[in-house]
Amino acid sequence: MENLLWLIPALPFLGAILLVLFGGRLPKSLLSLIGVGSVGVSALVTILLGFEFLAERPLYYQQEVWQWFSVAGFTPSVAFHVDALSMVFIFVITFVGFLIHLYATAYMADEADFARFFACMNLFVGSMLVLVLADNLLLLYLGWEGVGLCSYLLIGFWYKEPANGYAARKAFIITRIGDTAMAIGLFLLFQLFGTLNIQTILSDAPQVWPVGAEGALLVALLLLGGAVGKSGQLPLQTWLPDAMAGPTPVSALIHAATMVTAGVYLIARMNVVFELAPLAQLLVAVVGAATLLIAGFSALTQYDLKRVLAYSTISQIGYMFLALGVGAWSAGIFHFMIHAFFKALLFLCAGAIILALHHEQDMRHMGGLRKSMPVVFWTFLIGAGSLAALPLITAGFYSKDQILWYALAGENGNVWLYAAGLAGAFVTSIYTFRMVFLTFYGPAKTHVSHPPGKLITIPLILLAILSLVGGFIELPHNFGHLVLFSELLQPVLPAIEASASLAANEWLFQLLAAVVSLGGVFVAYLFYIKSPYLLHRLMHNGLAVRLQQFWFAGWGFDALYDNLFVRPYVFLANLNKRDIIDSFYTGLARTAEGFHVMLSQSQNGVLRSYVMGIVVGAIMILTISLFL
Amino acid sequence: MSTASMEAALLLAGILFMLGLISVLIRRNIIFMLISVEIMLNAAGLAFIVAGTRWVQPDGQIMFIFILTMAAAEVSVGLALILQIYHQLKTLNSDAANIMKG
Amino acid sequence: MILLWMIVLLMAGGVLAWLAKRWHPVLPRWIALFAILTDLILACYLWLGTPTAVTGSSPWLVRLEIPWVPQWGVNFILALDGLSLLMLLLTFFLGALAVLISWREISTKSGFFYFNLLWVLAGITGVFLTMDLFLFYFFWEVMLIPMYFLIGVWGHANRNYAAYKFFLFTQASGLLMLLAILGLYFIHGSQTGIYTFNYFELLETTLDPLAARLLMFGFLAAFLVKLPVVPFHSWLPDAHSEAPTAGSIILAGLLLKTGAYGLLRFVLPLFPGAALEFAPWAMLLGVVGIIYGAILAFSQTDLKRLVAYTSVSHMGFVILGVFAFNEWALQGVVMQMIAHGLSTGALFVIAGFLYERLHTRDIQQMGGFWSKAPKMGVIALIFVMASLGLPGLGNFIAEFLTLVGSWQANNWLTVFATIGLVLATVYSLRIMQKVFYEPAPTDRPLPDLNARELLITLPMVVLILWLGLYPQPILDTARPSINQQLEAYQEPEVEEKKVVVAEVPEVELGIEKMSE
Amino acid sequence: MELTFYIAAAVAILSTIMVITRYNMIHALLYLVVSFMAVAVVFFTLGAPFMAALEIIIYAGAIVVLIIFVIMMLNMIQEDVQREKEWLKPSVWVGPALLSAVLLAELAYILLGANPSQTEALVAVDAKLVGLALFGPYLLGVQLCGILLMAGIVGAYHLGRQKKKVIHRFLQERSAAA
Amino acid sequence: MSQNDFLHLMPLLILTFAALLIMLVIAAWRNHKIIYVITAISFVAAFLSLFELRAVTEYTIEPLLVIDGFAVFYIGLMLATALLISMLSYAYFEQQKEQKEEYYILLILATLGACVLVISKHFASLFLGLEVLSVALYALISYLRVRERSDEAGIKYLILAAFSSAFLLFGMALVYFSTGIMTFEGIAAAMSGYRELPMLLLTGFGMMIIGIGFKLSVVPFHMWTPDVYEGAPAPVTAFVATVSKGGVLGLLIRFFMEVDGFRYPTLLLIFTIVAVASMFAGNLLALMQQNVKRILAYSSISHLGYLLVAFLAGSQMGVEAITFYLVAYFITTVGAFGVIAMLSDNSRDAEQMDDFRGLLWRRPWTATAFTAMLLSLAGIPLTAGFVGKFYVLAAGVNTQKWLLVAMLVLNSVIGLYYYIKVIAVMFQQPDTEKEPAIRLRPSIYIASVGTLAVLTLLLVWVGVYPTALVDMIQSMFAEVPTLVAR
Repeated sequence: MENLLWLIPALPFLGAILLVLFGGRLPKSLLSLIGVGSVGVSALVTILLGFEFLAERPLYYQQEVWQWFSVAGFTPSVAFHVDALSMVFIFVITFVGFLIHLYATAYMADEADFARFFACMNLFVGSMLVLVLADNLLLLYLGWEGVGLCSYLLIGFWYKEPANGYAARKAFIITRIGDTAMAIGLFLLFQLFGTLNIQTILSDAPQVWPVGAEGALLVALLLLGGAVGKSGQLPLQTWLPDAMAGPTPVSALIHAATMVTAGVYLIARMNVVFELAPLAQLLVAVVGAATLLIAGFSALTQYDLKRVLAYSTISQIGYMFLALGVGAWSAGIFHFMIHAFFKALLFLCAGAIILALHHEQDMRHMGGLRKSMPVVFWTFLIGAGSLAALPLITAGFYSKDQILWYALAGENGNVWLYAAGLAGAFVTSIYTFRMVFLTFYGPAKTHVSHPPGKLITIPLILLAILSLVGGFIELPHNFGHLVLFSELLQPVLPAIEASASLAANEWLFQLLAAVVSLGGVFVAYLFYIKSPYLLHRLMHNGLAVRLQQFWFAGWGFDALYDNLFVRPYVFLANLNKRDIIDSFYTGLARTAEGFHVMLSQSQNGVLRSYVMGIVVGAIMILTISLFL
Repeated sequence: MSTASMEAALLLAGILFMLGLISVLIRRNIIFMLISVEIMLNAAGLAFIVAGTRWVQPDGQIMFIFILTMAAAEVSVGLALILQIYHQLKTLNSDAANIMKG
Repeated sequence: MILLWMIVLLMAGGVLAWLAKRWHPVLPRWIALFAILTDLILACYLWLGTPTAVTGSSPWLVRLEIPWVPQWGVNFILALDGLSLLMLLLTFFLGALAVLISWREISTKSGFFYFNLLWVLAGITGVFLTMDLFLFYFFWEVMLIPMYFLIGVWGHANRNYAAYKFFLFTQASGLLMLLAILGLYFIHGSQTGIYTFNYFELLETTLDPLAARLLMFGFLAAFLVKLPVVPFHSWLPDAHSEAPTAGSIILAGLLLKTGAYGLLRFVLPLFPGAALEFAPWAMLLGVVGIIYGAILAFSQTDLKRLVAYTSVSHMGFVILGVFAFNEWALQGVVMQMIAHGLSTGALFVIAGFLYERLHTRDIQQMGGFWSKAPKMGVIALIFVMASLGLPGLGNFIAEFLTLVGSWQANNWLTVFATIGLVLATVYSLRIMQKVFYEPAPTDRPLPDLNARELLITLPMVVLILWLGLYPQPILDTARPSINQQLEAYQEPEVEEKKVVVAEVPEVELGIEKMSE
Repeated sequence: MELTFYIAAAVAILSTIMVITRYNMIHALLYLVVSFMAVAVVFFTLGAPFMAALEIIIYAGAIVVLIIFVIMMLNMIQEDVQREKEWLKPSVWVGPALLSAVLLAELAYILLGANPSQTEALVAVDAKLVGLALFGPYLLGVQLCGILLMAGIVGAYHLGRQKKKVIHRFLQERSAAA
Repeated sequence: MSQNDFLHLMPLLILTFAALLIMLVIAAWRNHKIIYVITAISFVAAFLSLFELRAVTEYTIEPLLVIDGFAVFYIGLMLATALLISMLSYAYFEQQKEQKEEYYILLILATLGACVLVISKHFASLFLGLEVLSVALYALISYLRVRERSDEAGIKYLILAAFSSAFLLFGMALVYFSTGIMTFEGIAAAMSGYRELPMLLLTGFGMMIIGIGFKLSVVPFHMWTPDVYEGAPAPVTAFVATVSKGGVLGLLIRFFMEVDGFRYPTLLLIFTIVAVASMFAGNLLALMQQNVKRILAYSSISHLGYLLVAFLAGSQMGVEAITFYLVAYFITTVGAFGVIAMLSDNSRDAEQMDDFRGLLWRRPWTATAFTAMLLSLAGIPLTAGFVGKFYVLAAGVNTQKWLLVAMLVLNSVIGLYYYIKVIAVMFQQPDTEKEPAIRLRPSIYIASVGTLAVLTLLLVWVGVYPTALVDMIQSMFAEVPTLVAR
C-alpha cells in the first residue's frame, strides 16, 4: 500500500491535467466524473493507507519518486513522507475535499467554466497533498505556492467582476509576503543544515541549537511569517474575508478546511524548531490569541453570510495557533480536524442558501429559512453548535475546550491567553447564533427558488455527523479520558503536561467554558429574537456605532495597509512610469544635439570666418609652443 | 650686413605675413583676398631668402623661385575662378558666396 | 568542425533565404526554419551523444582551431562545453520559434527579414562558442546589426528611436569591452612575449590589482549593459516593445543571455581578485535591478514594455548569482538564463498574438479574454506564474538556487532580492488581471490560438515544466563548466590559477576532437 | 647697406598697409607694386640680386598685371569703391586685426628671440650658384614646377573659358540680363 | 638623372606622360570615352610598374625623393584609388553637359602630386607635390562651373589652401632658418642634439602643422571640408577625401618619423588636442546633418581624428594601423561617394536625405552597398572599417594613450548615430502615394556598378580576412629603417 503513496497527490494532478487538456470538449457529466473521481480515488487510497497505518503503527511511510535536482550537495527529492500528522491532514484533505467536490458538481452545474473550476480544484487538492506529504521543505514550498495559485485562480473564478480579480490578487500577494519570509527561512535552514529534508532538520536541530538559540529563533520567526500569511493570522489576515469572492465550495475547501490551515501544519511539522525558540512559540500563541479576538469581533458585525464565516475561520485558526503556541500540539491539530468538518459544513450550508436565494449573501435579506430548507437548517445548526462549542454534544466543544485548558494549564500557558480564548469563545457563540437567528428565524425576506438536491444534502449530512461525533475520539481526563488522537500523534508531536496544581479543578474551567458558550447563545437570542429593540438602542449609541464600523472594516487593517503600502507603491510606480534613469540618457542626447547646433553655427559658409578658424588654430598652436 | 639685421629681415617677413593675413581677414572682396594671400606668400618667400642668406646657400632662393611659380599658377586659376563666380553671382563679395553652410 | 558548420549553416541559410525570395515568397521562411532546425538537431546530437556528467577532466567537449590573423595572434577558435551547449540549445529552440512566430506576421521584405534573423542567431551562436577574444568581440558586434534591422525595419511605430537606442547602448559598451580585451592582450603579450587573443592562454595572465579592476570594468560594461543592469537598462524597454515579436523573443531570450554568459565565461575566471572586490557592489546592482525593474513593470500599460521591465527585474537575479561565487548560485544563473528565455519569450509571444488580433499593446484596452480565448489564457497563466517564480516551473529552480547561493554570500541583499519576488507577484498578476480578467472592453471576437500558435507555445510549456520538475540534465550539463569558471574562487589564497590548456589535448588545425 | 635695408623695409611695410586699407582696387594694386619693389630692394640687400629681379618681373610685373586685367574685365566702377568702403568698416576689421596682432606679437617674440650662432658677415649668393643648384639637385623640382604650371594652365583654361557655347538656356538669360 | 632614377620614378613618369598624351588627344579629337580609357590604362600601367619596385629596399634620388616600401605601398594605394575614382567618374561625367576631358588631366595631375608627397624627403618636393595637388584640385572642385555650389567650393578651397600654404611655407622657412637644411634626415640630424626644441624650430613646425592640418582637414583647420565636399562633384569629393588626404598623411608620417617628433611633448600636445577636437567636432557636427555629403565630410574630420590617435601612438604598429585604416577608409569613402555619384544626375548630386529615402526598396543592391560602406565607417564587424578601428585602438592601447583611446570610443558611439540615421532612411518604407517632387534620373553604367561591387567585396574581404593586407603592409614596411627603428 505504501508504494502507492505517490498516487494520492498524483491522481488529482492527473485529473487537473485531463481537465485542462480536454476540458472544452467533454460533456459535463464526464468532467465531473474526472473531477470528483480523481479526488475520490485519492481519498480511497488515503483511507486504505490510513487503515494500514493504524494497523501497523509505523513511525512513517516514505517514498521517493524522483530526485528533483542535485546541486553541490543540495539534493531535494520529490519524495513523500507520511506520518501521523500528515495522515490526519491527508485524510481531511481528501475526504472533505471529496465531499466538497461532490457538492460542487451540483453547485456549479450551471457554470460555463465548469471544467476550469474542477481543474483548479483538482490542482488544489494535489498541491495541498504535496504540501502535507513533502519530505523536504522545498517540495513543501512547491505545494505551498501551488495552493496559493489555486486559491488565486478560484477566488477570481468569476473574473468578469473586477472586484473578484482584485480580491484574488490581494490573496496571492499577501500570502506571498509570508511565503517570502518562509523562503528566507529556508535559505537560512539550508545554510545551517546543508539540507532541507524535514526529518534531518528536526533530528539535527537539537544538536545544532541550544534552547533559545538565536538561529532557531530566526528560523522559527521566518517560518511563522509564512504560516501567518497562509493562515490569515495577524497581521496578514486581511486577504481572507475578501477571498469569499470565490464560489462557495472554494471557500469551504480552501478558505476554511484545508489551505488556510497550512500554517498550522507548518508550525506543527517544525515543532522542534519552535520548541527550541520559546520566544517564537510564545509569539505564535500571542498571534493566535490576538487574531481570534480581532476576527471574532469583526465577525460580530458582518452582514455577509460568507464574510462572517470567513472571520470565524480566521478566529478559529487563531485558536489553533494558540494551541500550538502553548505547546498543545495535538490539541491544535485536533481542532484543525474538527474545524475542517464543521466549517466546511457551515460553508456548504451557506452555499446552499446562497444558491437557493439567487446569490443573495446579505443576512439582512434572509430569514425564515428554517421552514423552507429543513435539512440545511438542521445541518447548519449542528455546524453552528460545533463552532460555538455547545457543551457535550458537539465536537467543537471537545476540541476547543482542550485548547482553552492548555492555554491556562499548559507549560507555556497563562491567564491572559486563557482569558483571550474564553472571551473569543463568548464572541464566537454570539456571532454564530446571530447568524443562525438572522438566517433561519424571523420573516422570510427572499423567495427560495430551488431547494437543494441530493448531491448537496448528502455531503451536508455526512459532515454534520462528523461535526457531532468527531469529538469523541479525544475526551478530557475527567470525562472518560479517551486519547486516541493525541496518542496517534504522539510519535510526531511532543505531548503536553497540564500543570498539576490546576488539574484538579479542570471541571471548573470546563463549566466556565460551557457557560460562556451558552451565554453567547443567549445574548444572540436576546438581541435578535427576543428583544430586537435592544439592538436598535445600541445602534443609536455613538460609541457603539463607531465601534461597529471599526470592527466591520476589520479593525481598519485594510485601510492601514492601503495607506501605508499600496497607495505609496502605486503612486511611486506611476510617478516613475517614464523611468527617471532614462531621462539621464535622453539628457545626454540633448546635450550632444546642443553642441551640434552650436558648432553648426560656426559653419556659416562665410569664407572669412573659415580663415578666422585657421587663424585661431594658429594662435592656439603658437601659444602652446610659446608657453608650454 | 650683420646678423642683427638678419633677424630684422625675418621680422620684416613676419610683419608682411601678418599684414597679408589681416587683409585676408578683413577684406570681403575676393580679389583683395587673393592679393592678400599673394602678400603672405611673398613674405614666406622673403623668409626663405633670409634663411638662405644666413646659411649662404642657394636653396632659399630656389625655394623662392618655386614659390613664385606656385603663386603664378594659383593666381591664374584663382582669377579664372573669380571670373566664373562673378558671372554666376554678380558680385565679388565673398560673404555672399555662402549657399553652403551648417 | 560541427561547430563551424552550425554557424555557417545559419549564415548561408540567411543569404539563401534572402535570395530565395525571388523564386518563391514562402521559400525564405522554410529555408530559415530548416536551417535552424538542423542546427537544433546537431546541438541535440551533441548533447545526447555526450554522457551527461563529463566531470573530472576537461569540460570541453569539442574544439576547433584555425588561424585567422596570425600576425595578431587571432585564431578562429570554437569550443563547446556544457554551458555553451545549453546556450546553443536555447538559441536554436527560440530561433525556431521565432521563425514560426513570424510565419504570418512578417509580410514585407520577408527574405531580408529571415536573413537578419538567421544572422542574429549566427552571431549569438558565435558568441556562445568562440574562445578567442577577438572573435568574441567580432561575433558580439555581428549580432547587433541584424538585430538593429529587425527592430528598425519591422518594428512598431516608434521603431527608429528604439533601434538607435539599442544600437548605441550596446555599441558603446561593446567598445569598452574591446578596450579591455586589447589591454589584456597587451599585458599578456608583454608578460609572456606571446601576443594572442586565445582565451585559454589569456587565463594565465597575472594582473596587478589596478589593471585587473580596470579591465574587468571594461568587460563588465558590455555585459552589464547587455544584461541589462540598472542603471544601464534604459535601452531595453524601448527595444523590446518596439521590436517585432520574433525580435522581442530573440532580444529577451538570447541577447540578454549573452551578457550573462559573458559574465560567467570571462569576468569570473579572468579577474578573480577584482571580481571578489566588486562582488558586493555587483550584487547590490542586481538587487536594485530586481526591485527597480519590478516597480517599473508594475506601472506600465504597454504589455510588451511591461514584460520588458520584468526582464530587467529577472536579470537582476543573474548578476546577483554570478557574484555570489558558488555553485548553487551559478547553477541558478544558468537555469535562470534558460528559464527566463523561455518564460519571457513566451510572454512576448502572447503579446504578439494579442497584438495580431487587437492591434494594440495597451493593456487598458484588453480584458475578459479568459472566456474568449481559454487556451491562450491557460498558457499565459503558466508563463505569468513562471515569471513570478512559482515552484514547479523552471524559473523557480533558477531563482531559488540563485538565492540560496547568494544567501551564503550576502544575507541582507538576498533578503531584498527575495522581496523582489513579492513585487514580481504584483506585476505578474497585473498582466493576468488586465488581460484575462475584468469585463471585456470590446465585443470584438478574439479567436483562440490556432494550431500553429499551439505548436509554438506548447513546447515552451512542456519545457518550462520539465525545467521546473526535472532540471537535473541541465544542471549536469552545466556543472563541469561552472566548476571550471569557479576554479579561481575555490582557494582564494592561492594566487596562480590552474592551467586550463594543459588539460586540453593539442588539437590539430581544423580537426575536431571529441572527449569521452 | 643696412640703412638701405631698413628704409626698404619701412617702405614695404607702409605700402603694404596702404594696400590693405585702400578702397579703390587700382590704388591698392599700385601700392602693391611699390611693396614688391621695396621687397626686391630688401632681397638685394640680403645678397640675392637675382631674386630681386625675379620679384620685380614676375610679382610686380606679371601677377599684378594679370590682376589688373581681370579687374578691367570685370568692369569695376566707382560704385565698387563705395561698396568696398562699406565693407571695410571698423566693426569688420577690428576683431581680425586684434587677432592678427596677437599672432604677430607672438611671432615677433619668437623671431627676435632666435639667436643665430653665425656671426660672420653676409656673403652674397649669386645667380650662378642658384642656377647650378636649380639645374643640379633641384632638377626634379623644376620639372615638378612645370607640372604645376600645367595644372594651373589646364585649370585656368577650363574655368576661365567664356561660355560661347553655353548650352543652358537659363544661364544665357542670366548673362544677358547682366 | 640616371636610368635607375627613371626606373624608380616610372609610375610618376607614366602619369606625366598620360597627362601630356591626353592634352594632345584633346587637341586632336575630343572624345570622352577614349580619354577615359587612356586614363584608366595609365593608372593601371603606373600601378603595375610598382611591382618592379617592390623588391627595392630604399632608393633615394638626392636630395628630393626617396622610394621605399612605405612609398610604394602608398603610391599603389593612391593609384588604385584614383583608378576606382576614374571608373566612377565616367558615368558621372558622361551625363554632364560640361567639357569632360580636362577632368582626367587634372585627376592624373592631382594623383601625381599626391604621389610626389609620399616620396618626398625634402621641403621643396614636399611643397611642389602639395601644390600640384592643390592647384589641380582647385579646378577639379569647381569643375562643374555652371553649378554655383561648385564655384563657391572652388574659391573657398583656393583661398584657404593658399592661405594655409603660406603658413606651411613660412614654417618651412623658419625651420630652414634655424637648421640650415631642408632634407628630412638633415633636419633630423640637426635636431638630434636638442632635448627640447628651440622656439624658432618649434614655431616652424607649428606653422607647418597648420598647412598640413588644413589638407588633412582636422580641427580647427577643417571648416572648408563640408562646403567643398558638398560643392565638388561627387567623384572629386571622393578624391579630396581619399587621395589628397592620404598623400599628406603619408608625408606627415614620413617627416614625423624621420625627425622623431614624438620626443617633444609640445608637438604631441598639439596633435593630441587636434585629434580630440577633430573627433568631437566632426561627430557632433554630423549629428543632425541632413545632407549626406556633408555628413561624410564631417565624418571624415572625425576619421582623421581617429587616425591621429594611431599616429600619436608613434610605434611601428601605429603606422601599420594608420595604413590599414587608410586602406579601409579609402575603400569605404570611394564606395560611399561612388553610390552618391551613381545616384546623381546632371542637375545636382544625390545628397539630400530624401534622395535616399526607401532606397532599399528602389535599388536594393545599391542600398546594400551603401549600407555596407556606412557600417564600415561606423566600424562594425565584417567590414574593413572594423578591423581598421580595431588596429587603431590596438595601437593606442599598446602605447597606453588611454585618453585618446577613450575619446575614440566615445566618439565612435556618437558617430554611430548619424551613420545609422542614413541607413534608417534608406530602409524606410517609401510612400507609394507621393513621389518626391524632384526625382533624380541618374544613368547607371556598368563601370560604376562593377566598381561598386568590387569595393563592397573588398570591404567585406578585408573585414573578414585582414591577414593578407596586414601581411602586405608589414612586409612592405619591414625594410623601411625609420619605421622599423621604433
